[in-house]
Amino acid sequence: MALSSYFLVTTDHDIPDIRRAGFLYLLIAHVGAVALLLCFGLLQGVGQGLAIGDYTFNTMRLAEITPFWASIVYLLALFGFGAKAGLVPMHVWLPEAHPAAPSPVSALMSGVMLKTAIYGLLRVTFDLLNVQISWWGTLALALGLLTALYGVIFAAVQSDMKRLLAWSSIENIGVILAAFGLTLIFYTDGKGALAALTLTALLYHAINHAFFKGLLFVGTGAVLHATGERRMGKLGGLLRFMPWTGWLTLVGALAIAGLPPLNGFASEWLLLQAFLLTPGLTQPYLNMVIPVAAASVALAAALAAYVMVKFYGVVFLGQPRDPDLVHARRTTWAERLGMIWLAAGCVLLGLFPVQVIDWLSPVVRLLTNQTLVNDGNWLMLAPVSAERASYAPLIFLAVVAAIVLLVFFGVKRVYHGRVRRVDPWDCGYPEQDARMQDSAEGFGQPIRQIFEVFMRVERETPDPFDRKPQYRGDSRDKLWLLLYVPIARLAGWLSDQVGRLQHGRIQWYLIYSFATLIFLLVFVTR
Amino acid sequence: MSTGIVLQIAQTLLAILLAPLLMGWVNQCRAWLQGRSAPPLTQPYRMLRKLFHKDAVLAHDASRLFRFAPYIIFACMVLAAGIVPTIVNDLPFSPAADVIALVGIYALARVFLALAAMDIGTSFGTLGARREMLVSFLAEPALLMVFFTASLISQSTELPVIVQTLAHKEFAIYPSMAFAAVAFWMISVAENARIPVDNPTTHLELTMIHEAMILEYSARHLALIEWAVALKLFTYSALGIALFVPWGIAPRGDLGALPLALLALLVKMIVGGAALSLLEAISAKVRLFRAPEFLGTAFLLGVLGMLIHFLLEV
Amino acid sequence: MSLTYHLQVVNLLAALLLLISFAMLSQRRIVGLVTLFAWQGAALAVSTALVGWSTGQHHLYYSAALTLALKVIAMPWFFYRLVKKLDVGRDVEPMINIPTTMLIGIVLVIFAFNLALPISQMSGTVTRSTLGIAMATVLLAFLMMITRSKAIPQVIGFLAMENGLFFAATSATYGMPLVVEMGVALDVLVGVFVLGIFFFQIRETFDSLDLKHMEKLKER
Amino acid sequence: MEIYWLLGIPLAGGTFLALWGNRRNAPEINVLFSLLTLVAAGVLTARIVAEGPIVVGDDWFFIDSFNVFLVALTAFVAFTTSLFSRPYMRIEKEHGRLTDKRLRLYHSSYQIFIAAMLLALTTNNMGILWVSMEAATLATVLLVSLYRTPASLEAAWKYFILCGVGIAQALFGTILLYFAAEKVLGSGGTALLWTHLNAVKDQLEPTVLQLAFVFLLVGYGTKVGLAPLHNWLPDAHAEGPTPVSAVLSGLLLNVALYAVMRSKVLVDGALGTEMAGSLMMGFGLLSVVVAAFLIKRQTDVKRMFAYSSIEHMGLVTFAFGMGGAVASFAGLLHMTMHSLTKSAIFFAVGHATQSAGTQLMDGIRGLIKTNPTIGWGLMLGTVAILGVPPFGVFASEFLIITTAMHEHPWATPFLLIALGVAFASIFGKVQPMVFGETELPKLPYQPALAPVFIHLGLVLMLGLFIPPYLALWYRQAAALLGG
Repeated sequence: MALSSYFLVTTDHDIPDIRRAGFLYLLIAHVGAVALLLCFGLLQGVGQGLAIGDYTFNTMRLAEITPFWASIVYLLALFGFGAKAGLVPMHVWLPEAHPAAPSPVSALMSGVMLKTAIYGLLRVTFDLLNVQISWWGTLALALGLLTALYGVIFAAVQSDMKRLLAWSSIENIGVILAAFGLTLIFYTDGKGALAALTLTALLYHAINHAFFKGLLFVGTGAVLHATGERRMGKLGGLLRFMPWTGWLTLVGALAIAGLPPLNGFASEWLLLQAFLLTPGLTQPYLNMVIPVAAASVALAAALAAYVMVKFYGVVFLGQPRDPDLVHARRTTWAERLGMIWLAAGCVLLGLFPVQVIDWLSPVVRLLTNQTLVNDGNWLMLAPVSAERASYAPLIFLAVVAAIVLLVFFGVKRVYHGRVRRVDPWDCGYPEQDARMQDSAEGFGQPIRQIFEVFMRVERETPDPFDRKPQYRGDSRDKLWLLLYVPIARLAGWLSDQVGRLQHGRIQWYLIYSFATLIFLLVFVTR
Repeated sequence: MSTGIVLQIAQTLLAILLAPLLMGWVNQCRAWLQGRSAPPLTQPYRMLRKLFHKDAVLAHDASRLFRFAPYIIFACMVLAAGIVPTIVNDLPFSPAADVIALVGIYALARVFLALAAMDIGTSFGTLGARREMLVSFLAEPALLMVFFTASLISQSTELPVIVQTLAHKEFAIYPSMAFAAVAFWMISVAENARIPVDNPTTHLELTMIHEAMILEYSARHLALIEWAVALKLFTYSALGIALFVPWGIAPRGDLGALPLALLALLVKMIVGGAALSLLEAISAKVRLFRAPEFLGTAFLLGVLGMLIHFLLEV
Repeated sequence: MSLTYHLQVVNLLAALLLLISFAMLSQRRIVGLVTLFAWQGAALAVSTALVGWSTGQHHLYYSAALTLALKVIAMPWFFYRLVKKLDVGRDVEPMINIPTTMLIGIVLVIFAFNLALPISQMSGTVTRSTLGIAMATVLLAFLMMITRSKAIPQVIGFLAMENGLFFAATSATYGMPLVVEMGVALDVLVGVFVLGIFFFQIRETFDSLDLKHMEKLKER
Repeated sequence: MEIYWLLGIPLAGGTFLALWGNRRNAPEINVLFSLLTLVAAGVLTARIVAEGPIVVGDDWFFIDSFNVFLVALTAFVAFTTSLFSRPYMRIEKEHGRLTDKRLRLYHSSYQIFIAAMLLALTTNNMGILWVSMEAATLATVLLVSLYRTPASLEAAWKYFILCGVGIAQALFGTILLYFAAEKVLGSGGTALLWTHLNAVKDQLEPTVLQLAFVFLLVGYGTKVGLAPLHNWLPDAHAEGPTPVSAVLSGLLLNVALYAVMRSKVLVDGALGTEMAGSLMMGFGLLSVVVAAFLIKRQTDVKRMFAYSSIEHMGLVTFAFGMGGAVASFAGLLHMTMHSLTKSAIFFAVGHATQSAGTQLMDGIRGLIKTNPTIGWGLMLGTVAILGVPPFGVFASEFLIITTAMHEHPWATPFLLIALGVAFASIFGKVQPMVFGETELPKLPYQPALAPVFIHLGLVLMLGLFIPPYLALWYRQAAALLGG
């Protein structure tokens, strides 16, 4: 899988950045794959003595495994699948590889490939391992939340459409992983019903993410196709030139921002409910900490809204920042159909959560031996009890639609529907032009300012007398600098040290040989 | 059931009608406190009427999004008003959305407003949208924290159940709610574009947030937005009441308690509005980049409230 | 156990072998080195023949003859010619000074004896104690290869090592199977032939047989 | 009978080619002899598979599943390499780097080298094993310096001296082995025959054997290229002609490791301890780590892949050192995979360097544009050698690491780090060579890349599916190694 996606990522291999992305991707995917294999190897081997097994899930399930080895297996699985899914700090490949790949591939990678990692993690932890230990869940929860926040913060400061979406994928994976951690916590605590709830939320969100992220990537692809531009600072006002793409992408943007009544909200709602149910846990410490963790999920969701306003507003609204955009090519029907069905998915998944949960219940039962019982009717989602919490998206939509129509026609009837078209108001500053709108960097600036600790910011501020002022601000991932660069440096240093061994003089080589011989002779006869 | 529906519609309509009044009252109080001669209490109604009568003025490039946003925002606020109990608790509509969904409703309205503000492509619109989202990304989780504290006490995220627990079960003092209350006040101030985060009367580009977003709106669109703003203030007040001083809200099916509930609402709103204007009058607007600090404090207070709940109340 | 005279002579020759090794370690001139190498070969041949005679292992005579032909006559002659032809009879500068080398050498000898002691005691052959000397010779030759920075001394060190091995094979074990010995001898012969070609190639390319010119391939 | 054909054909080939000289058909004759050798090896293999281990020629030759698999592999790679060397050497001659005289040397030495390796593999006599190893070294020394450049001379010199000294240690080890065996088997011819030794291995004197093993390990280990005895290897691989690099890397290292393994079986039997295995694991691990870090700093493509050979031989040594059925199986599999893949890589690299006119990786760019087959060959070979699934190297590496994880968990971090470093380094360097913009010219002759894809195809096939008879064969061999 890694190899084929590597070749997909490097389709345009002429561009060095893309090659770099492909390399990074293959490297991390490979390291992750090795971890996974070790994990499966252990699962396979521990119970069986050591033989070349058949590596089927059945044999693995039968393996009797001690908690220590189970923990190793779990950590390997978390690392391996985490690397594939883009878990912080193994996420660095994702914002490079997703933008590098052609849009349909990005959509596929984001929508499907990241999910297979989640699938694997679930499979190993719940199905294949016979033991589950509660700190595993806490670890996954913590990492998940970190990933979610990290992802969304960086999404907010991106100025490239696809990079923004890639970072947003990291956020969503973080949320899913946090849900995974919570499921595990509930499960190890013997709270099967709650585990089922959380797991449902997890699966729901995973499906949702495939739809809205797919929609956004396809939409981005359409824009890219039409304009040849992915820097948001060169786009703008595309809703007017590409209405289909514009409106359909709006659905995706609203869904990913977690707004009711679309699907993103439904799964986040379920997840938040799960967070609020932790007081049932037997460990007092977790009891207290986990609702606070919910705050991070909430923060991530709110920031996601920020990101999406930025994304949609800068790309589709406002004035075109480049006069050529007026000629933006319209989309083909194939593209439209692709977007329509994804958008329809977003809407339907949002409106019929009860049905979705029904579909998911076999999976949930398989993994946790419990199903989520809906206390409400087909309209109303009430996972624990109707007393506890409920949400009815269809009613929600119906009321909003009714009020909108009522007010619209009411106002028209009672007053009038007259409209005059004028120039926008210039606030007393004449000669406004499209360049005066907020750029993508500008829109992200507050977030950058608040979360500057996580980033290394590179700025180029223009000279006041510059005739053609250019501003460039770039926010780099500090983890890259703090984690990966030191590792690379350490490897370089070590390799320099080792390199000294090989310094060309045959006498030295003979000395190595001699010393080895003497050493071994002393060693064996000691 | 049918009484329920009638009451539901009545309560929602009442909220829609009373909302500008609350706005007027706050403005009046503020004028008094600033030593100005106050506008009449009905000033907001007059303004709405005037705006509805005018011809809408739209920029050439305004899209449908721009034109429909006010309706959606207004509808969202009406929906919120239908969910938050003001005089009667546990109305048939309330299970459609719990507190988390309520936060979602506010978020939906806000996102539409922000998108609409960016639609024309003037520098002020985007500036306002950006600032609004900046304020909201902290306010929203803080609000959730406040709700979480309340729902941990009442074991539910349904507003009727929360109100029921707080108002109609035996009286208990919840220290966590004190923290939540302070946090909630700070959030309301921010969310309703009041001092010290925003100034509803300013049009200075350095300071304005909400006003910057609606600069391009006129006539009926502006009227709807203004009305929605009033409704937002009203629903926030009602939320505050429901969470922190719920006494007086009529339980379901108790029609006899209605007049008292209405009275209680009026009194609470009058006191609340006065308190809001007082606090506004004595505080100074903070710099924009202080706003995250302000809201961060609110967020922390919400989290603290929740922790205190675990320490003292479990 | 008292040894027969000829075995005492073998032991004496073994001591001589070791002595020659030390002498080679301290020899500065290439021509001297070649001479010493020839002497070492001679001692080896004599000891091999003696062992063969005293133990009745007659195939050792072939080995002795081979040694005599190759290591006492052919190779020294070849090296003398080479030195003359390439004009490299000058002094060799060892990497480490001679006294230090000698000290290290003595330590090595003690080490080799220690190593060989437990083995010699369990040996069935009468010439068992020579194993330690053979090992010492090998190690000393190794040391010599390390300390010399010219091509020819290095090769002579290599061949001296071969001598030590051969001595181990003949005296300690009464000789390896003949086929093996033949094979070894053939390899040595071919090796020296290849070396000869090499010297000319190196000389042609680098204009010198100094190994200092051959330190280009390394990690930079 | 097959055995005489097997050894006789390349020997005859060497003689014939030395006499025939580099006339027009010399490369084709080279290919023909290699093919005949391959056929002989095939027949022999078939017989062993059918009949089990045999001892022939008055106990002089002994063939069991372990060495017959290496015989088959050797004959196969030798054949494909001869196919590759035909156009390669032609282009080299075109470029004026080689003369007829040297090509004559090349062709005859090539055949002799193959003969020596096959003899080393099939002989039953530890002494002859030594002799043929030395012969294999001698046959390749002059091949390494074939170009007569200063660098190639230096490399050959180092190769000669270091391997010579190394192999002298091995001779001492062999003498010690004989010394111990003589007491049990009596002096004379039989005391060095492996089958006889194997039968009485538990009676051999342990003190002597452990010393013997040290000498044998250091000696043959030098030829395997185990760190820190590996120093000759990158030089010799980088400076010699590419076909020579391919056979050195793909075959000679295997044969040397084969010698170590034969010794290990005896020593294990005599000692009854893990000593030999532990030493091998230590060497293996050290080689993997050292090589991985050295790979990182390479600028010369052949040198880089030479270090990669050290890394993989280290891995195999480590696997054999661990012992046990799975690890030995994995080691054998890895040996096969490495031979096939590495020689394929060298084929591709050879043409790549020819087309770029340099071995420096900075000078090789965008192969996929000008010479797509070379580019793809190099790319696929690289991903295969790096252990990316679904190639076979992956399967064997996986087995090795899993076993290590079980039995020696302390070693796994080192292995993983080393493999990670090697992965990052090699891939990071090969990628720009294959992709990107370029101004490289096309080659004057059509490169022979069929061998590359045959090898990679085999590696791919074995990664996806190991035929049952092959698996059985490996298992038998693994059992022989003390599984």
